[in-house]
Amino acid sequence: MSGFFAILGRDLRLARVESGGALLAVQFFALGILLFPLGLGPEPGMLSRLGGGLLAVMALLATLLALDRLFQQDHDDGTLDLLRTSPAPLWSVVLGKALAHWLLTGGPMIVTAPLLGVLLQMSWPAIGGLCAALALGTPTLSLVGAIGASLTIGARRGGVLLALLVLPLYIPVLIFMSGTVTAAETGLAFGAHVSILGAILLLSLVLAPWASAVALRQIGE
Amino acid sequence: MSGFFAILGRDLRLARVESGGALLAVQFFALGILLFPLGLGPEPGMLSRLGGGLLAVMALLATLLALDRLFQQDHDDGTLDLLRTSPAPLWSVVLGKALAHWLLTGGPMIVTAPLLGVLLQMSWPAIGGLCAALALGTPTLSLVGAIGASLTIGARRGGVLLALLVLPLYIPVLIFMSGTVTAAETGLAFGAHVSILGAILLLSLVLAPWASAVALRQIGE
Amino acid sequence: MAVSISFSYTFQVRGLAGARGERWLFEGLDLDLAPGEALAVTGPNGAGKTTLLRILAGLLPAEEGSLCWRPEPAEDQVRLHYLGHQNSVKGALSAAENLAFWQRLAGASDPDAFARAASTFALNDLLDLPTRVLSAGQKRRLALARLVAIPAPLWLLDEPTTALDAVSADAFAAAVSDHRAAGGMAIIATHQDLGFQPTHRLRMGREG
Amino acid sequence: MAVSISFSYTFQVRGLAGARGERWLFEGLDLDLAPGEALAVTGPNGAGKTTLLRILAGLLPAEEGSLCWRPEPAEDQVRLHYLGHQNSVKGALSAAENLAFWQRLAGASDPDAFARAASTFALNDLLDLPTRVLSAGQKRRLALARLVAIPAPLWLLDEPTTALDAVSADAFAAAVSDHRAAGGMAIIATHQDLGFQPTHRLRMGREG
Amino acid sequence: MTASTPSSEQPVPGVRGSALHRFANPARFLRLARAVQPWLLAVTLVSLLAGLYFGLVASPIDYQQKDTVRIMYVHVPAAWMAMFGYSTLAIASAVGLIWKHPLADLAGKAAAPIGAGFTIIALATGSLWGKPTWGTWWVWDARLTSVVVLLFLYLGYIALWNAFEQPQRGAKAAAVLALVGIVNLPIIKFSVDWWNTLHQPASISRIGTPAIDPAMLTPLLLMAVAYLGLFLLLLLLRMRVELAERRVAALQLSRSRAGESR
Ligand code: HEM
Ligand SMILES: Nc1ncnc2c1ncn2[C@@H]1O[C@H](COP(=O)(O)OP(=O)(O)OP(=O)(O)O)[C@@H](O)[C@H]1O
Ligand SMILES: Nc1ncnc2c1ncn2[C@@H]1O[C@H](COP(=O)(O)OP(=O)(O)OP(=O)(O)O)[C@@H](O)[C@H]1O
Ligand SMILES: [Mg+2]
Ligand SMILES: [Mg+2]
Repeated sequence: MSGFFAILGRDLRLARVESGGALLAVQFFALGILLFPLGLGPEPGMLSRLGGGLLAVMALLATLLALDRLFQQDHDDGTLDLLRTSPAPLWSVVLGKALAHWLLTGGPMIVTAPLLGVLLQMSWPAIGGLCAALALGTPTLSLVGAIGASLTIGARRGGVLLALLVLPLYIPVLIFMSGTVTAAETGLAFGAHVSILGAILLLSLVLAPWASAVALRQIGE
Repeated sequence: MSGFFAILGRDLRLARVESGGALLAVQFFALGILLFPLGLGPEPGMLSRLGGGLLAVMALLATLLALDRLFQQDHDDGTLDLLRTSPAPLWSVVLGKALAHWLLTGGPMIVTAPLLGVLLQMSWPAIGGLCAALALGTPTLSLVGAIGASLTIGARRGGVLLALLVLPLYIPVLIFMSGTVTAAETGLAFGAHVSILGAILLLSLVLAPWASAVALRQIGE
Repeated sequence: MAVSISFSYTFQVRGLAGARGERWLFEGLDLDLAPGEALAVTGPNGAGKTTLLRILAGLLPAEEGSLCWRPEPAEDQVRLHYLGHQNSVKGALSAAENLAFWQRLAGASDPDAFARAASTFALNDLLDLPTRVLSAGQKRRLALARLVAIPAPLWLLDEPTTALDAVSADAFAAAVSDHRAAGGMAIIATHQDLGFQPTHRLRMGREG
Repeated sequence: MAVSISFSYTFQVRGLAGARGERWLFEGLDLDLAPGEALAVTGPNGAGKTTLLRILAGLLPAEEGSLCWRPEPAEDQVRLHYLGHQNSVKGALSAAENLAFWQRLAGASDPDAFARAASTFALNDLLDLPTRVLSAGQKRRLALARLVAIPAPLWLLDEPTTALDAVSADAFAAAVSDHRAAGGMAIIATHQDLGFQPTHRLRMGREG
Repeated sequence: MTASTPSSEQPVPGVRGSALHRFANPARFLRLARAVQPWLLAVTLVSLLAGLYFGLVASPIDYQQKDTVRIMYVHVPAAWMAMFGYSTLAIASAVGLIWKHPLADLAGKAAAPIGAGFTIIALATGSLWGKPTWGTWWVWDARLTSVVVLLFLYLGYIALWNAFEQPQRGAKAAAVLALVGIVNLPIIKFSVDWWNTLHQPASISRIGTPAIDPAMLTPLLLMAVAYLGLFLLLLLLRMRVELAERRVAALQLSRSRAGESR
């Protein structure tokens, strides 16, 4: 696990040195949310109904935006050569990176989501459901994102290609996240949705490290 | 204008060589649109009402995503040193870059927007208004984006910081774009909105090249 | 090889001082370059060679001092080439496209100069390869070709011979002497023997 | 300076062939390295030196051939260091942080080795600066310090002395001889004189 | 120190993966392909004609859907092939990654556009059918959306193949994506059961006896056979084209090899 902790520590440190990347990701999340009332026109009733969905979608897009450089920078400055020649197993490296990414994006989002929910005048149960959904959903986003990021290393137009690859994989997560919120809103039991989210998370916990380790090993340049 | 055409040609060529960046940007635009119905739940009526706003917001975010590397890459590989030491005036360089960026993002979006509008079951007048809005709005997005991009060159966490700087500047554009759509939808004359969008465009045409030329000249590393 | 254009500028530096962060690297530096003169800048790592060159190129602000051209070059005249530690090459474009882009940017698209540059640095077999795949030395040669492809009175070169093999290093030396023969000036920072005699030497750094 | 760890591995290459894109660079290459041996790889630009080193490091697939360690190193043993044209340095982190990260990644966080590495390449004054601001040579020295900070039986170095001043070049030569004295092996691609006698020389490329 | 053991002899990572231009001779495959193709063609044509006849002429019209029900014979098999195509893609990718068999990579590359084509057909015919039956071209329910996702997975696979300098890199990256994307197949299949949607629940392909009039089932199955035949036919053709291109590349490489041998 030396790889895991080394990478985790370094990425968190990098984010801190590079002037609070974490904060910035959340600020983007928030700013995006504030855009919708502008774009959609301020009908309170509607916004409160849509709030959950909007927040879910924005969480997804913010994650995506922060994903962009997950491996690309390490590739460009040659650090990836180190990671690949070091005895640390690649899957542990990937896990470390994914966790760091989540701590810098998903985590802070979960904290700010309630606030934004209140701003959008969502009901309290809905907000509760939202937090549960984010808590189980965003780690999956980071893990799946790691797959996409490692697949697009050194690819032409990496940034947008990444989005193209990852968004479809995000869709199931999105569906169940917003499903959780609506269920919670309408007072239904949202246990089913939550447990599906949990299942997806477990699946990606197994799949992602393997998949992106394979992808990283394939790089030959 | 040697700078203008040199940069324009090169960036378009780069996009083409790098396996159809343009298409990918639009695909992101489209994918993003597909997300909302999932997040918001499939009520046809509601979607058709929101369609215009959603498309406007997504156009904005897609532009943003593609902005990321506008100058950063040139900075990282040292090309920016060339641009700054060459006799070509920097504002012409900026204009060239902005136009290239628009041809690769805004342009294709305008073409695909009607299709997505139909998918979201928007009314024809609304779709017409949308296209007009995009045609006048997206160039502004590219120009203003160029300012943000040149300000965040070499900045840590450039990607997300850029988003923060640019989004507020995008807000007026967004408001009037969706305003145009709603006006068109409700059969009102949307000339006013359109002419304001035009005015903003002219303003940014004057301001952006100057502003980001100044920003570029300030870089001292 | 006879180069068509010839220059007759002089470049003068007075009381130049450069600092990075909190560190004052050099001060009170005077330089005088006449047509055909070359200055070799040496010194230990971190002495300030790159800093000096970037200040002279106008890429970094100086703390004190002034630069002065005589006569003042025209607006659209390419005054100088700055070649740093980086090659400023676009990996996705072919070598030919890179070279052509530089010429167009400088507003000096001259096919003869292009051909001369390519042959000087033995790039003819590589012109159509995407630059990404070139070897380190080949990339450096492409970057050097810029100097020949676009005539400019002043060359500011930062360790130009990095990654070059013996043959290419000789080609570079020849290019410099052609440049000087045409009245060009050159300021070259290096740790290695350049393979030609500079008119002046500047040794930077305390340890020196 | 006495280095604690000592190695006794041999490294054998049989019938190795490497190609880039459609170009076949070398084939049927056999190498035998015994403890303490160093191989200098020379050849013109584009001969395939970098390609060879990256294949040996397992970063590039070979077209044919096999690599063989005797004895097979343990799973968690750092087999080799690959130092390419790039420095693999994080500009935002300080020199010390970079070095410490490399050690942690290799699972070999040894303070003595750290101190030895820093002093070998005269990094002590630079340890707290963000690497971004270091000069080219200083960055290269930091990259080289990795070799000393983390013991590994095989060094694969691609033009290690790039941008180094005379003093640092000597320090590098000394580090290599310490490494060899401890039974380490080294394969070094270069265009310059390394300042020490390699046991073997490999000249690549047709022109050679 | 332990004596050297032959077991410690290991091939360089990726040697066989990189053999993509000149791989283990495909002669056997080519022979097989040539042998099978005419039969495939025959089966495809026959079942297609029969299916069209029964489907468009000799089958009863649905008592409530009238003639629009006939879209089924185009739509359903297309949808099935869309999913079958992706399964092929995934299996080929797995084989390519695990056993590093270059032919598998090629199969994937060849299959992707065909599968994408069928997906588009399913989408188009589906929404054509949706207009009369649901009164709308498109709704955002799980089934339809997951099929759109399938389309984008195909597109992403194709994009990855072309996104890199070295073909083998693109092949591996795309293969990984294909394997990860498998999760979408069950979503498509069971979306109709998991979420209440406008779309038909499984009536033919469900376990047990199909709840559908045999007079409709026959042409449907015939069309399914025809589509399958078409898929395989195109697959073989595209693979042969790919192989031909590889051979050209191989020739170039060996020439440069000859040129460089000293
Ligand atoms: C764009 C819209 C549509 C899409 C993307 C779509 C997609 C699919 C897919 C993927 C399947 C295969 C499911 C499976 O094998 O389990 C399928 C089957 C089917 N579709 Fe659609 N469909 C669409 C519209 C429609 C419409 C409008 C109808 C008729 C009202 C329809 C009727 C059927 C039927 C009857 C089946 C066979 C179900 C079975 O027995 O498995 N579809 N469709
Ligand atoms: N922000 C800063 N704070 C402190 N020192 C700095 C800062 N930025 C740069 N330096 C120091 O200034 C010097 C920069 O020197 P420069 O890059 O010009 O060296 P050089 O002569 O080009 O060296 P080399 O031969 O290695 O290229 C280095 O010693 C570096 O450590
Ligand atoms: N895709 C490709 N198509 C054709 N040629 C290629 C391709 N990729 C690499 N090459 C060639 O292969 C060679 C790569 O060689 P390599 O980088 O190993 O050279 P090197 O010996 O390290 O040179 P240097 O001394 O300049 O570092 C170069 O000649 C390059 O032009
Ligand atoms: Mg320097
Ligand atoms: Mg090399």
